[in-house]
Parts: sequence; C-alpha cells; structure tokens
Amino acid sequence: MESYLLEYLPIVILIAIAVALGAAFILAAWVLAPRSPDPEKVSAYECGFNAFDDARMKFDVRFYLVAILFIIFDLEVAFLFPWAVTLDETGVFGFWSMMVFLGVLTVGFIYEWKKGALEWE
Amino acid sequence: MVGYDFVPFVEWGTGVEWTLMKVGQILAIVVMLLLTLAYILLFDRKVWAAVQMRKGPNVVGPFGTLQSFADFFKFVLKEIVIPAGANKTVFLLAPLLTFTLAFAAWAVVPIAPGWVISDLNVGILYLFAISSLGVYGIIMGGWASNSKYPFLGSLRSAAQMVSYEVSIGLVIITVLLVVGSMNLGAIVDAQSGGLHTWHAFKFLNVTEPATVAVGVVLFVMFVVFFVSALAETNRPPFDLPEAESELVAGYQVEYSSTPYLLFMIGEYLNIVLMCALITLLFLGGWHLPWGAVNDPWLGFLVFYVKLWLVFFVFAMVKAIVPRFRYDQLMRIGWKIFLPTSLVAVVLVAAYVVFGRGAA
Amino acid sequence: MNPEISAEMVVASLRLMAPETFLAVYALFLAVLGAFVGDRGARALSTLTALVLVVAAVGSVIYAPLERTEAFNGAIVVDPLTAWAKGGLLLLAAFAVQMASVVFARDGSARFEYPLLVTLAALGMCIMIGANDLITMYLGIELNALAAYVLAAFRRDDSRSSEAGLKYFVLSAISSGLLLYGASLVYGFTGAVRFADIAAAADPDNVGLIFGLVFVLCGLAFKISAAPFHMWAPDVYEGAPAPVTAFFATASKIAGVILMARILMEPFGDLHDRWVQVISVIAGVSMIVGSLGALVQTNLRRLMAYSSIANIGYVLMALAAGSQLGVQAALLYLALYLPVTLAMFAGILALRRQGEDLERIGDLSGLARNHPFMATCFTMLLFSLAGVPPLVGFFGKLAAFQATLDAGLVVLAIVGALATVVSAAYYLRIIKVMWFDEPVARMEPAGPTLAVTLAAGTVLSFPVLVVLLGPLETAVRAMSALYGP
Amino acid sequence: MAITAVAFYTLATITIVSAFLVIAARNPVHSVLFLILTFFTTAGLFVLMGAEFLAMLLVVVYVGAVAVLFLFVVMMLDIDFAELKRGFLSYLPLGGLIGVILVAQFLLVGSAWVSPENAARSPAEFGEGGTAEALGRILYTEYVLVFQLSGMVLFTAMIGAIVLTLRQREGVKRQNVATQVGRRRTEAVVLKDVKPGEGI
Repeated sequence: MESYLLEYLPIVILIAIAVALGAAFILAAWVLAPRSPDPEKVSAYECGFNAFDDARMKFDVRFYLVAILFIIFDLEVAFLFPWAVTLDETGVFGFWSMMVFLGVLTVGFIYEWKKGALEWE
Repeated sequence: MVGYDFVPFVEWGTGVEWTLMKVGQILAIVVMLLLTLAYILLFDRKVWAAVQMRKGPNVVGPFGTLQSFADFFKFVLKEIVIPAGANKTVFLLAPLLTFTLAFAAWAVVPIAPGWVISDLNVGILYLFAISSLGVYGIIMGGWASNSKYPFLGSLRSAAQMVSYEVSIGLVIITVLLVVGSMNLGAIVDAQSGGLHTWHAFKFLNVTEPATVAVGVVLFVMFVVFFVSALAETNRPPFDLPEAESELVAGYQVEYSSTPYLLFMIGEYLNIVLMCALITLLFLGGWHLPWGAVNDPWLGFLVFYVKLWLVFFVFAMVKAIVPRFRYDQLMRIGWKIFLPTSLVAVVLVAAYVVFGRGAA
Repeated sequence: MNPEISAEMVVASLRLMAPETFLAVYALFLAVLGAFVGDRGARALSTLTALVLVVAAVGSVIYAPLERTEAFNGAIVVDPLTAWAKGGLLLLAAFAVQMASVVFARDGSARFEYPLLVTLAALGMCIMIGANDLITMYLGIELNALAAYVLAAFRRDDSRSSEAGLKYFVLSAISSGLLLYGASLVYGFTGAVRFADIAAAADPDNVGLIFGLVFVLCGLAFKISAAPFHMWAPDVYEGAPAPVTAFFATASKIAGVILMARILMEPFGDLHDRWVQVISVIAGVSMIVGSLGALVQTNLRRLMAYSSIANIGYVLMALAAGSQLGVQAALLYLALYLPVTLAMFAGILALRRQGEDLERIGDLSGLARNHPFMATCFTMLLFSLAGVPPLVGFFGKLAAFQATLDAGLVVLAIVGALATVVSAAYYLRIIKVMWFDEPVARMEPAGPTLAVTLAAGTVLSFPVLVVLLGPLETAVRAMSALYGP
Repeated sequence: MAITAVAFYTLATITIVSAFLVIAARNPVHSVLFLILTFFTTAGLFVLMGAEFLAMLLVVVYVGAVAVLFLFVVMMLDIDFAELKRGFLSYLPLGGLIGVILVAQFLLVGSAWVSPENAARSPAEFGEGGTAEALGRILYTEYVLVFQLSGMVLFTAMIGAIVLTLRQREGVKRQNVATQVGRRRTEAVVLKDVKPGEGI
C-alpha cells in the first residue's frame, strides 16, 4: 500500500467517528426526549400569522453574481497554490508568468468594480 | 513520511496495531476537542459577561464550570421539532454535515510536534477544501426548514462565507510563498527560530531590511486573516445572518434539541479551528517566542495556550465591536480585503524571487 | 525546469503570435477603457475595435512566415494558411462589430461589451486555428465558446435571445464534454497531447484511439453545426442578435473547419480509412438535413442556418477525401462561400420597415419593384449559394466534387449532387418571391455599412472574379500543401 | 492491496449510484446534493489514483464553489419540476440507447487498454512534494501559453457574467465612506439661536 494513501485512512476513520457521534446525539434526543408535535408547534416560524406563500422564492440576482465571481476567484486561488510552493524552482520566469495571469484577472476585477458589480444595495 | 510496508486492518501484527493506535489517537483528539469546546463556550460567555459587568454562568458547578455539561443534557432531553413543511432528510442531514465537517478538518491540524492524525502533503489545501464545504450545512439547513427567516438567513450567510473565503485563500498563499510547502508541520517548523521568525512578527527581524518589509506585509495579512476568520465563522461583528435579537438566529430558526446542538458544536469547532490556524500559520504554532520546542507535551501546551489567547481576542471582539451592515460587510470583503491580499501575494512573491536571494 | 523555456523563447513566440498578443492586450485595454467611459462611448469603441481587428488582420497576413513555424515549443503553429485564415476571420469579426454598431444604435441598446466579447471570441478562434496540441485546442474552443454564449444572449431582455444563448450554451457544453472525453481517450491511448506526437504514437488498430477520434470529431462537428449535431443552429441563428448570427455563420466556420482539417490530416492522417466513414456520414447527413430543412422554412435566418448546415456538408465532403486536393477544395469552398454569407446577412439586416426588423421570406415580396438594387444583390448571392455556374459558388462546389470523386467516394458525391438540386429549389423560391410577387411597402433606407457589405459580397460572387480565382487557387494549393501526408 | 480495493469499489459504487440518482431524484435539490456526493467520491477516487492535488481541487472548486451556485439556482427558482419531469419518459428510449452504446463502448475501450509508455503511473514518480509541486513545476513554465489562455478564459467569464446578470437599479442610496468620514462639522450642523416662544 502506498505510504501516502495510508495518510488518508485516518481521515476516513475520523469522519466515520464524527458521523457516528453526531448520529448518536440525534438518536439520543429522539429516544430520551418527549415527542408531542401539534400543528402550531410544527408550523413555520412567522410573526403571528400563517405564511402567505412558499418560503422558497426568487431572490436578488446579486447572490448569483456573488457566487459566479467567487468561482472565478476561487479558481484563481487554485492556480496560486502550486505556484506558491514551487516559486523557488520556477524562479523569475514563474513569477512573471503569474504576474501576467494576475494582471489579466485584475483587469477583470477593475471592470467589475467600475461596473458596480461589487456594490451591495 | 515513513514508508509503511504493511496493510492496516488486515495484516495481523503491525497492521492491526497501527490501526488501533490511530483510532486511539483520533478518539483522544475528539475528546480533547469536545472538552475544549465545553470550556471555550463557557469562556466566551464569561468574557462577554465580564465586559458587561455581569457574572455570567455561575450556578452549575464551582464558578459555573459545569454549565456546558448541563446545557448538553438539556439539549438531549428536548424535543426535536421538525417543521411540517420541512424536508426531513435534508433537515437532519444539515447539522450532521456541519458537525462532521468541523471534525474532519481537524484531521490534518498538528497540535504538537509530530502529533497529527494524518500528515498530508497538501494539508493546508485539504483544510481549505473542507472549510469551503462548511457552507453546505447552512444552505441545506436554511432550505430544508421551508421557512422564510432561515431561508434568507442561509442565503446571506452563504454569500458572506463565500466572499471571505477568497481572501482567506489568498492569505494562505502568502504564507505558502514564504514557506514553500503545503504541509502544516513544515509551515510551523519554518517559524521555529523565535518570535522574529513567526510570520505575524517577521518585521521584528531588523537585521534584514527585505525581511522587515515582507514582515509588515505578512502582519497585514495576519490582520486580514483574523478578520476574515471572524466573517467566515459568522462571528460578531459579522454575525448578521444569525443576529439573534433581530434576525431570530438566521438559518437555525427552526432547529431545536440536538440538531441545533450539532450546528452549535460545528460552529464553535470551526471557530476553534480558525484560532488553531491563526496560531499555526502566523503565531509559530507550538514554538516558544524564544526558541524551538521539540517535546510534544510541552509543544502541545504552548499550542493550546496560544489557541486560548487567540480565542480570547475573538471573545473580546464579540463583546465590544458593533455589528456591520450587510453592504458594508460585502464591501470590506470584495473591495478591501480581496485587493489588499492580492497585492500582498504579489509583494511576498517578489520578495521570494528577488529579495531573498539578495539578502 | 525545462531548459527550452526561456524569456527569449516566449518573446519569439509572442512575436510569431503578434495578432493574438495584440488582440489580448487590446481586449484588456478595452475592458478598462469601457468600464471608465461607460456605454455612452459604445459607438466610438465599436469603431475603434473594428479598426483594431482590421489592423490585426492585415498584420497577420503581412507578418506571416513563409513556412511552417512553431511557437511555444510547438503548442501553436503559424504558417501562411493560419495567417490568411486569421486575417479572414478577423476581417469578418470587424464586419460583425461594425454591423452590430449600426444595428444596436437603431434600438439604442449599444453596449461596449459587444466589441469586447467579439474580440475575445476572435482571439479564441485564432488560437483554434493555430492550435497544435489538444490542450491549446480545447482552450481556444472554450475561449471562443464562452464569449459566443454571451453574444448569443446579448439582448438579455429579449426572450428569444436569452433562449438562443441558453440553448447554445447547453448544447455546446455537451459537445465540449464529448470533445474532452475524446481528447482524454486520445491522450490515454497515445500518451501525447502534441499533434505530431499523437501521429507518431497512433496505432490504427486500437479501438480506444478510434473512439477517442470519433468523439473529438463529433465535438468539432457540433461547433461547426454539422448534422446530426446541428440542432442548435436554427434556433440560435434565429434568436441571437443578427450581427452575432452573421459572426457565427462566417468566422466560426473558418476556425472550426481549419481545426477539423488539421485534426484529420495531422495527428490522424494515417488513420484516414478509419475516419473516412465518420466524416462521410456527417457530410452526407449535413447536406441532406440542410437542404431538406431549408425547404420548409419561412424565416430567413432559419433558412440561412439550414443553408450553412448544408454548406458545411460540402466542406466536409471535400475533407472526407483525406487528400491535399480535399483540403484545398474545402479551403477554396470556404473562401468563396463566406463573403457571400456575410453579404446575405448584411442584406437581411438591412430589411427594416417601420422600425421593425423583417426576417420572413414573405417580407421580401416584390422587393425587385421597390428596391431593385437590393433585389439584384440578393439574387446574385442566392444564385451563388445555389451553385449556378458562372458564379463563384459553382467553383467551390466543383472543387469539392472533384476532390470527393478523386478519392473514390462516389456515393457521397451523388448525395451531394442530389442535395444541390434540392437546395436550388429553396434558393429559387426566394428569388421568385422577390421578383414575381406583389410588392409590399418600402423599406427604410439601409445605412452605408450594410449597403457596402452587401454590395461588396455581391461583387465577390461575380464571375468577373474568375480572374482572381486563378491566383486564389494557387495560393490555397500552396497553403494546403503544408498539411499532412 | 485489499483495503485499496475495498476503498475503490466502495467509492466507485457510491459514485455510480449517486450519479444515477442525480437524474432519477424527484426533487431537484436532492439531485444537486447527489451531484455533490458524486464529486466528493470522485475526489476520493482521485486520491486512490495518486492525484492528491486534483482531488483537493475538485473539492475546492466543484464542490465548494460550482455546486454552491447550482444549489442557489435550483433552490431559488420556483419552477414546477413535476411538469419538467413529464417529458422525461418520452426521451427514455433515445437516452437509454445512447446509454447502452456508451456502456458497450466503455467495454470495448477497456478491453483495448494499453498503457502508453511515456505517462506517469505512480505518485512516486512525481518526486518530492507530490502532484501539486510536480504540476507547479511545469504549469507556469512549460505550459505558460495554456496557463495564460486559461487566464483569458476566466477573464471572459467575468465579463460574460456581468453582461448577462448585472442590472443597475434606480434610486438606490449607497454609502460613500470617503464623504462620510471626510464630513466636517461646519457642513453638517448649523447653530441657530432660537428664542423661546418664537420657533425657527
């Protein structure tokens, strides 16, 4: 077995233990605690009246925009990770290579900023 | 890493022994974390109370030291209320996910020299990956409740976490640039030479001007990381999604009993994780300000004390800083932290390529 | 670190890729400039972009190396063919920008992002044309496609445009998936991404490699809207803003066909007997679907979509020959067909009555009575598309059939001939509507840009230009000689 | 090797089952959640193959970012999904046919597998630092063109996202920190001497 794979086994064990523990907590309350649901208790939280419509509604497109911009910047960070740990080997070339890349994305960032995509109202 | 030439579980002898040892270690860390959590919760409340000239919990046990345990039993003995319109599976899965992920992250966190559950090469990336999953517990919880407050709370919470994750990633990059490794142990050991080698205080190294310059940048990154950690864990002053008094606790509105407890444990565990990360990345991990530490027990003690000190700052911030408005929060994330940390990445990289050789 | 990588190599490569570099830098500049100036300057920025594209086109041709040269250690090929192709497509992109500037100004929806996205799409196409390995190829395609999705949905308040964008996006994403899957199979079975290395390692008897090739070809067929991967074309041609459609119908074809030709001839040149059926089927189905589909259309843009499907069929028919003659014929066909298509779209854009765009065939009724000039242009263009002998369309088809018959693909040639006959029917139908039906009200006068484009395309379709045909054929022959076996 | 095999088959089974459930689930949110599970187990498979860095990236980018957007979109669109599903059965024959062809093809391709000589097969071959550093060593130098092109692709994505989604709303008050902080007392407050009983 690859030694590096062996490092992942404890993670699996840890996750298993955590799941078991969490499930045990929920089960404990399920078993120990009283259960007497009534219509008022299980109705959705509102300010004293029944909800007018479904809680799942359309919302501001800005949330999508934030998510899209996040994907782009997350990818940028993903590109930075291997670069950061090998910069001493790739040296000046690697540095300028990344600077051009970051420059392109910075232009995109300036564009966003000026367009007001980062404003929250 | 040592090459193992045996098969865990299956091969009798070293294999089973190794597996059992690992399970033991994991259990020890889980118990340690839960205990830490119990007292950090209490500590949080005590600090808050002290700032407001109150006493805080002081009934259960001497000085309220058993308060968290009493709370735990109370949670377990409460009814699990599942709203009628809720999606039951997802509703219960959400807290479980938050809880599990919060523990899973600790797998790669070294708590003392050599004390780590799994010593991954890409440890910090693993942490980044796991913490980027934290948002799911919140979205799922908010959606599954099928109620307006949780839904809106979860949306805002998700947008907030996502916005600050980018700066956290960039800050991590600056540290990686200086160290040149993604292994957390290696990152800590790069700071073994005393206070002036800690990444937060590198600017104290007055003998090398280039290092002082990069030290200042790293200190700024330290601050950015700290603030982003507050936002990432929905701590005050960035706790708008769950502002208890006016937004009725955001995505957790419909939760009660142990599912709520799981959310809370997960949330606090993430806070402790952020404290640990700050300690490891910027404050020298288990090393003392005047020199390296190689003894695991002493190392653990140093690390633990630092962890609590960082958390103390978290608690003080919660007690004394007023809350931000949502547009301000997003602006800080996107318009201040993101550009700042991007510039910092460039500066630190320039130091690594041009400055270090010259110095 | 690879010792061949050095700043000098990068500078030399960038010099070879001067048009691309220029465009990339210009795109960044335009984004910043546009963000500061805002949409008020959209018109001026459009003109500037058109100029820049023309300059890049001219530069590409002038600075073309005389023989095959590789940039970035073989990731990109630059030779006279790619240079001329880039020149052509950049010119077409310039037209697309300029025509759009006219069209968007009419309804006041001008935004500076339009020229920016066209520039980026054109950049992607340039990369596609020069791509010499699988990764570069894919990135070129995606750069182009990403900009194209947005362009198709550019009128975001118009539900047809949004639908076009979405359809294009979803189907194109599937085709990208196919392409990537195929590319990964090719890589898996040859262990190489560079085309030359793939050619060296390709084993004609390996099933996996053949499947990879087929998937790559399907993905590419999608991008050039060849049947049976054409489903998106009619809807997108109809829904996308008209100048965007013109851009898709012309420039993307150049990039797609050249890339396809390179893939077929370079890495898989030795596997001709494996892919000849695939390409033949795609070509045959395209010609049939295109011709039959166009028969029942009442919308001019949908009709052009089917027409382009059929025409891509002829191009692929020529490529199926797998010979230099075939590549030559395909390139000649494209070179003759694209100006005509562009002029057709300019003509369609010029059709406006009482502030409404007209795009139904019925709207052309009696055009000859009110607008004899426009009707004449349309007629010439349609005759050329139909392949009526004295016009250039005929020579393109002739070359394609020659190459096909030369390679012994008789059945394919017969299918092509039948498709030509069918397609003549719908082209003639439009001509009949224009010249013999009752006239409707007059159109609004077309602006100079559209009129000039229409006229220029028509002139290019004229038999007078047979004089030019000789040199063109020589040039194409010289270029295609750089290809493959 | 037994435990690796167990891990592989477990992960592979979960991947396939959850991938199937992505299209079979009635509730679209469940579909996305299964998609996330698929990504996650795929990351596990990558780890088994030695592609540590790719596995982490898959989680960071796909699970942590792309799927969040998916969830946003799917959760918040109030579409009648029952109606969407209605057309499903009519496509089943065609879809099934394509599926069968694909499976047959996989079998054929699998049977034809020969490992190319020049491909790395084991993480050990990547040397010190694993796949992340191996990637870092070539991506920014040897593949600099590809790297910069992906930068351009991201740039295009940014422009596209904003072109398609951003709308300026009228009449929104925004905070301008500079003016707020730079405000002086003289601009903000006027001292008026109001006599009793007279008003202003």
